[in-house]
Amino acid sequence: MTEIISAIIIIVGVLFVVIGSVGLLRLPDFYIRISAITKAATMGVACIMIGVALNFNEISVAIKAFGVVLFLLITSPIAAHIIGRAAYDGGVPLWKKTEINEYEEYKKNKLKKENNKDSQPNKKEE
Amino acid sequence: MKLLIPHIILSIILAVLFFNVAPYEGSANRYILAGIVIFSLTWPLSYFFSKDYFRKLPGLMGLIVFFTKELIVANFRVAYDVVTPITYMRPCIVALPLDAKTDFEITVLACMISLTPGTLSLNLSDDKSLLFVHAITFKKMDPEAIKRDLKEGFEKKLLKITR
Amino acid sequence: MLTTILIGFLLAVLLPWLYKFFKANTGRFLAVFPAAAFVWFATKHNQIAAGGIVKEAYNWMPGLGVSLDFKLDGLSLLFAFLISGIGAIVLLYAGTYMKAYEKTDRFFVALMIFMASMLGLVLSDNIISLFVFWELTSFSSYFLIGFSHEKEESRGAALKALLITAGGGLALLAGLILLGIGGETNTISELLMRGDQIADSGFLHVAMMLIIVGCFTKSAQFPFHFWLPAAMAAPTPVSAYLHSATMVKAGIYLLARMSPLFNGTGNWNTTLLVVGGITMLMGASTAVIQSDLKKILAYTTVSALGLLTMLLGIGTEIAIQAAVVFILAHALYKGALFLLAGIIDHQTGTRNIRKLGKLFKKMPYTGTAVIIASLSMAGIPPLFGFISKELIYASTIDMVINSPLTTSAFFIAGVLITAAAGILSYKVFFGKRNKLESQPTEAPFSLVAGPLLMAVIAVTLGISSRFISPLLNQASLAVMPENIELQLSLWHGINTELIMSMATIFIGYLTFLFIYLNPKFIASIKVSDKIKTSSVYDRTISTVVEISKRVTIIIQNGNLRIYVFVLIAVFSLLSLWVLKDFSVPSISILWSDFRIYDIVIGLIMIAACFYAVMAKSRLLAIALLGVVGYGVAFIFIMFGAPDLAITQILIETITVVIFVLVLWKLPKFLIFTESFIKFRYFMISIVFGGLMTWIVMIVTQYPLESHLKAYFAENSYLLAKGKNVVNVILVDFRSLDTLGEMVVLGIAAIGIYALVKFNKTGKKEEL
Amino acid sequence: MSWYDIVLMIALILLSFSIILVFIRIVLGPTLPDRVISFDLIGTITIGMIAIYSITTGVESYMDAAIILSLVMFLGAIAFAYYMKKKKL
Amino acid sequence: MENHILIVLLIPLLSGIFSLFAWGRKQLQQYIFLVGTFLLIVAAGFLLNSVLIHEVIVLQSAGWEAPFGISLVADLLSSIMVLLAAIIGIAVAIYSFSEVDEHRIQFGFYPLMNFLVFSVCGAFLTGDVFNLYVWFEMMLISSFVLMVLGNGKSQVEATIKYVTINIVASTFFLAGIGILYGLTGTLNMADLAVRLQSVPNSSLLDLAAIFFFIAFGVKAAVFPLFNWLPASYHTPPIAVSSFFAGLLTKVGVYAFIRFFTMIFNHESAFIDNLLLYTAAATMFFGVLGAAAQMDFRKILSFHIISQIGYMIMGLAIGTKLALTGAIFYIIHHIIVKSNLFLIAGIVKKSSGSFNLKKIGGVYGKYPFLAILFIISAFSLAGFPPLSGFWAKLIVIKAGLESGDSFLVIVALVVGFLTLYSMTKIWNEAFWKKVPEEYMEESQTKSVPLSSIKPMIIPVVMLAGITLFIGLFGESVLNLAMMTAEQLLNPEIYIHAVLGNDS
Amino acid sequence: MNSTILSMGIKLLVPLFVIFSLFLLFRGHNAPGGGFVGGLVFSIAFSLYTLNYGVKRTKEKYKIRPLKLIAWGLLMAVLSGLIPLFAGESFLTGLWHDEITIPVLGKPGTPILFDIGVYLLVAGTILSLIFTLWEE
Amino acid sequence: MEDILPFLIGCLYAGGIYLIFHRSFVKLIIGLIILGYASNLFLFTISRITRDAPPLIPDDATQLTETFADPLPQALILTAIVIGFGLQAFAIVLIKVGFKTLKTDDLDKTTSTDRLDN
Ligand code: NA
Ligand code: NA
Repeated sequence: MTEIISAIIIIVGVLFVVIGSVGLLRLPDFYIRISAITKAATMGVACIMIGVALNFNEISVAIKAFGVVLFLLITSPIAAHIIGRAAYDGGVPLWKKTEINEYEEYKKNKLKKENNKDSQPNKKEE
Repeated sequence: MKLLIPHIILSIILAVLFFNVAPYEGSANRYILAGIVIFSLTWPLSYFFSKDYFRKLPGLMGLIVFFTKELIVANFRVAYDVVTPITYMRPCIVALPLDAKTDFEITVLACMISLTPGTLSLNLSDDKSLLFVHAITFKKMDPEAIKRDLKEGFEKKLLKITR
Repeated sequence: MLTTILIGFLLAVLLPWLYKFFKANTGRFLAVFPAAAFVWFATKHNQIAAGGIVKEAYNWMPGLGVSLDFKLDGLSLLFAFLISGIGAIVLLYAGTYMKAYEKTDRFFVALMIFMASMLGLVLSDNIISLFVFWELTSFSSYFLIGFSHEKEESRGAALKALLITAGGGLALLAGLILLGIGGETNTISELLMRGDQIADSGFLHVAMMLIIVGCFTKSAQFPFHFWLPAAMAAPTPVSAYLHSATMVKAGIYLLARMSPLFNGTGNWNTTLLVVGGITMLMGASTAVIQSDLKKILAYTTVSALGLLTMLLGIGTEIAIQAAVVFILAHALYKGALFLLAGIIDHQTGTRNIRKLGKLFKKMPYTGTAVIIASLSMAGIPPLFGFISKELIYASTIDMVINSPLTTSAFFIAGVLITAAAGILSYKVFFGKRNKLESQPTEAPFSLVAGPLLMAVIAVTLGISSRFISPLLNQASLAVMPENIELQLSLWHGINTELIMSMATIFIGYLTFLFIYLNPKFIASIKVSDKIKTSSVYDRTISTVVEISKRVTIIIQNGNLRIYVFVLIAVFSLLSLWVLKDFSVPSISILWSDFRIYDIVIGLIMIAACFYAVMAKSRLLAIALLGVVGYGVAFIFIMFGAPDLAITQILIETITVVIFVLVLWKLPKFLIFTESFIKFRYFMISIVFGGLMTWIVMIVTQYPLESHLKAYFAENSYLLAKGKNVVNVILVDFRSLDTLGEMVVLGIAAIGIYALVKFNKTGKKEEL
Repeated sequence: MSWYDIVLMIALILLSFSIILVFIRIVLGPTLPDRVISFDLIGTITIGMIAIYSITTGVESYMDAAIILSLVMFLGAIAFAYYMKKKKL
Repeated sequence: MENHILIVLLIPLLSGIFSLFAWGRKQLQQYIFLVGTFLLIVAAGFLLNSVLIHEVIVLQSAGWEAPFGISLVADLLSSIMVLLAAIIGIAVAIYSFSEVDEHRIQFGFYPLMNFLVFSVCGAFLTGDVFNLYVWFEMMLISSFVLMVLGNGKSQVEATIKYVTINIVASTFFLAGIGILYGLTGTLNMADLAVRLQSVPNSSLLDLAAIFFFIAFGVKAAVFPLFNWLPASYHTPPIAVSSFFAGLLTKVGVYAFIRFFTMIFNHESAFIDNLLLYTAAATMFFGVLGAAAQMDFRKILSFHIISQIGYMIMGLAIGTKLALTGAIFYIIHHIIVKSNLFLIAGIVKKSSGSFNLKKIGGVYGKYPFLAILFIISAFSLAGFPPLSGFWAKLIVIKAGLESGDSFLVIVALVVGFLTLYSMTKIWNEAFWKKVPEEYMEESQTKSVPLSSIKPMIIPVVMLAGITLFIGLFGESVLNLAMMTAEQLLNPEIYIHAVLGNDS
Repeated sequence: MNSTILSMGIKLLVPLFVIFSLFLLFRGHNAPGGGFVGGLVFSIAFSLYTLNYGVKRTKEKYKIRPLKLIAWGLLMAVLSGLIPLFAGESFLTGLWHDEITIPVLGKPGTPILFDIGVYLLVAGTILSLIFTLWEE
Repeated sequence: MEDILPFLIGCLYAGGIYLIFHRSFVKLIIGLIILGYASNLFLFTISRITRDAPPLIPDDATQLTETFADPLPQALILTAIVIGFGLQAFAIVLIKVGFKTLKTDDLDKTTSTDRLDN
């Protein structure tokens, strides 16, 4: 029974990963790829881990599997955030169909404010 | 002490659980493993449960269930969209006004948003009042709906247990 | 004998201190040493003259058969007398003469070393210790010739002398070693008796030629003669000492010493005759057209050395006797002449005979000495030179073959030398004088005394030659053991020799007149100087340097890629050479164990490697590198190496991190197009990779039973208390490796810190 | 081979093919962040593969490699972000 | 007795660690290095003494019997090498006090030197091929850092070349170890020597030997793998180059001798010819480079190569006398070459440049220094009665005895060119006057010798050793002969390492 | 890097990494891991911290001196090798105390000490690399 | 995998060396690292490989029995990886410093230390 369940879970996880990989190739811009895909893979790996834990049926393996999932859950969103932010700040273009961009507005406003501040000299950069 | 056992009661519970569940022969490894597990779990969790943890436990469970559900649903949706033509996809970047105040709350929220396929926490405003989220919608563009979903879903449930 | 030599060396070593004490009198003080040695040798004279031998032996490097064996026989004693006697005179002379120079202590150091080693050379009875002293004479003469080292000419001359003599020395060394191997001993006196054994070993002829080369360089035989005239850059006492009595005669000495072994075998006689003849004629003819007093002497010396070589080449009893006698005669007159030339130079400020003349009235003692020495050189009775000339002619008449040729050669040389003697004596002291800068005056007695003494000896020996003949007889016996006894006398009755001598003097006089009266014609001949062997030497040296430069620029071209290319090419060629014995192993994929993801992973790694090669973006290359690294980790997983996989993953990531931290400062990959060269590199890479594949296949087709593997499996837990065998090996079985690895890491950390943070501002930054 | 083994084999094959897909994205780029996330994804997929592999062989200690990989990938990602920030792309 | 080996290794290691703790404290670090090298000499002397008594001393590290753990083995060759390392170590230590600048010391010069000495000693003493690899790598990394320390332009460029070629060579070393293990399943040198005899195909041994030939050939700088050496040895401070010049290449030669007398001692025309032609070409091309150069240190660097050729020649001929010659050569060359580098440094300090064209007049100014140079230079050129003469004599005699006349001719020609290039240095730096056009430069860049007097001490010491070996070389000769005998009878070594059941 | 989210994440992760690294260190004798891997994981934690906050702050907060870690690591490894000498054993021989079993640490033995040395040294090395290469 | 490993090793060797033959510093160092992989795998493969049997003694045993991978090459490779890492890290930083001081990334232009000065 556990074998069947674990097999199903593993296959589901693997499919997530495969779909994520296909998506990585197909999706139109970097931001869509990162927001849609890397998470799919995390999800997929989490499934695989559960499958593995089930299959071994041992607490130590379960703990390890759990550890992997925990780490991935903590780290992959943070990594995605930090890379996405760096990409945006570095000027990686958005897909042409990206319609609303409230971040860009915010940045423009911020820049304006800073320029006003900078009219007093000697307070640039860090 | 706080450094080693961030949360005493939780730790004891976990220890008891562990030693009952783990059928381990190796003497040293068992203790080490127990220590690791206990620490690894209580350390992050101690941020959630500053106090009143019995009251908050159901909330936590609820959050986990909700989050898992969202995760799976969103994953399937993305999976579907990946294998079908992508022309209907409409991405946008929205500014999510935050009620979450502490760094921990913001981080957990941002992570959960990022973990859900289709949304990504891109950045935080300098005063930590806005979270910029890159989101993918389909067919119809409605930024307010996205914000509402996020606030009602993740943030509300999160704040319930952290406060 | 060792004591004598050692005292000489010791004096050389102590000289800086002695010099502080004796200052200007150092030369005179030092002269005590050779004088004492002379006396010591004199006490042995009777014993040796009676046919006795004095021997000493000390161990030096017994393991190599090297010992300080000394043997005093007639030949050695003759040379020892010359070295110590003339040495004493030269030191006395130098004591005064060198006052004009600075830092004369260095001069005396070299001179003492020279003197001591020269003694060692003629006394040695061991081929290696002989060679040691031989090289020491080259070494010290290098410093003597280069004494005025601030002049380029001096340096060049010194170098010339050193390179030629030491170069010949290398040949000599090989020859001597061969002799030693062939004769199974290093003792000269024994070797001389083992001619047959050496001949059997097959080394005799090679050794002979090598030794001949060594001797020829030292004794300035054609074509190596040119260093000697150049060496005239040295201060006069040096010239006198080196070029009259001693160093140049070292070659003659060794040829004579080895004569018993080689005489009559192979090309010994022909070589010596021909080369000696050429040298003699070339030296004599060059001498007469020189204008520099010392050059004239130098070339006459070359001629005399050629003559001696010829005599040894003739190799008959009488020729050997003639050689021995001539050695003494030549040393006496030539030594005196060099010293006198130095005096003339010293007093007049020039050595150019075109400028010199009519000096006799101003410098009567010098003049007298020069005239006597010159007459001896010209072979005019009753001087000792005459006796030797008689013997020389006798030896050629006595010859079996080649007689007319040799005789005429001797005759021509004799004529030319006589002419040169005329120039030296008549032109300088009675001839026309051109403008001289200073008014010449007679030299102080301390300068003239020495040469005058030698001149006197030349006369005395000529008249009472019987006095010296026992020693000379023993000397010639040493060269030719079954010799008839030598009887020296001025008068043998009217015979061919006498007639020839007289003819020589007469025609020599005519030649002198011709030269004296036609200075312009002589000067015009000088142009031919350009095609001398010395310019061959210069060209050889510059060619060698040029070739070295070209070769070095090709080999050491500075391009790292080519260095690596060479390395890989060498490896590939060598392995191909060895692998040609092996067949290409058949590739058999075990379908039962076939796993498609293996192939996929392998292909991905290959593709990643390929794209890393092609990548235009650095970060792409690094990411691909990471992919390869993860692939390697997965392979480790597959084959049961979790520790390795973990380490690989960690290291891989940290490497990527380091790359990333470092690389953002670097430029993009530059794209260099060089398709042809690229092809070469591509091919060698493919060959190299293919070879490694092949090697893996070859080695793995043999079974392997590792007893280490079994031992670790058995004892890892029981003895070393660990269940992770790999870790147990790391921290226990092979913990020393791990300790080393730790040090490597620590050093790498320090190194990176130093690389990045090194600054010369002195700003401290703690690590 | 049991059906379970076959399932695992298929899983491994699928995962390795998805690595190929991601690999193509690495090579194509076009932007640096694309490559970075692709690299990250390869790491993630490798974690999955290692996990499945440890089932097929029954060696649980391979899971340790999976844990470590999940740890260090984060460091890699942060480092790449640092690079992008410094380089301003 | 076994612990003599341990002490020899512990002294530099602990000195290194202590000077890490004393980071940035110049005087303390200098003191540690000096005391360390001094103690090392004493310890190495004791080690040599015990080896003379007991023939081969084995320390089984971590207490595991021979093929299973790592054996540290001291035979005559290795203990002689260790002693030489210690001598050069102390010479460099004293020299560095005056030469190495404050900044380099701030950035770890002394810890690195200690670890370098450590690695060199380890390489000499190990009896395990992989352990030898570890020592080699330690030696490499510390020499990399020492070479680049200071970040001068030419230093960096040189180090890039040095690093690249040496890392590539290390790959070959590792692969070679792989082949040996793949053939025999063991790593212990003695065990390998035994087990390789049962390898089915002796061409496999030739194959493995190629890998080590490349690996050690690069380290020892033989033709045509030497390029990294003249590209780099002239760039770091003299104290460093001197140590490198004397010892590092000799570690390669040591490894050559060790491997080709013990491990690859099967009958193989291929290996014999390989060594033979390598020796000839190394001698020849090395000296050509020396003849071409005009930089004091570059001439010396190229000479290292050509002299390595003589050592390989001894190994290639392979008779007892030849090996004696090779070992005598190593001893002589380590002392002399280090000393020449040290002298070059003093000349540079007192004349302002290493370029022979720009300097001159040292003989006039500093006759004592000149004498020290003469002793070393003429020894290098093989002039009697200095140490180099005996070395050359033995090798040539061995060559003539075994009929390798081709090698002998090359050796003689090379000897001649060596003399030429040594006298070139003498002529230019010592005899000639400083050229007018460089007078000013020379005066501004130079310091009077009296201000750097301590630098002379090690030079005098090493020149004294050279003279001693030359004049009283019998003891060294005997030592070299005994060493050669030991090398030709590896059974003693093997028996000592593996115990009775070999 | 100035990101609240990252900072918080790192704050959460650093203790986990440290504990995990110790876990790897001590169990290394019996399962994959050991001083080397442990040291690497330890250093990764602080590398993350450094990448985010900079060298100065890391040094201030954690009082880490990589050089000292390296030196102590080496010294510890050497000491673990010297201890057996006093028991009359060879250098680096593993000495185990069979009777005592310390909870968590297992049986005490010099190889454990050696592994701790490795751990410290590796941690020091990687940290010194990161500290050196990090630039504002 | 056993059958394709030699080919993989050959490819890695070829790729690593070919990268060194490019003129860029950065490619040089990447080449060196790939060579490192190649030689580690070479050592791994040539000392024979065993699939799926790590040399870990099970909890209930005191010895390794049946088939297991040879632990010794693993330990060697581990050491080699770590040492290689030290050298490579140094080399990476060295090329950075090299670029900074030499102002070029081109190996063909860094030939000054070998130049004849005369
Ligand atoms: Na070297
Ligand atoms: Na370890």
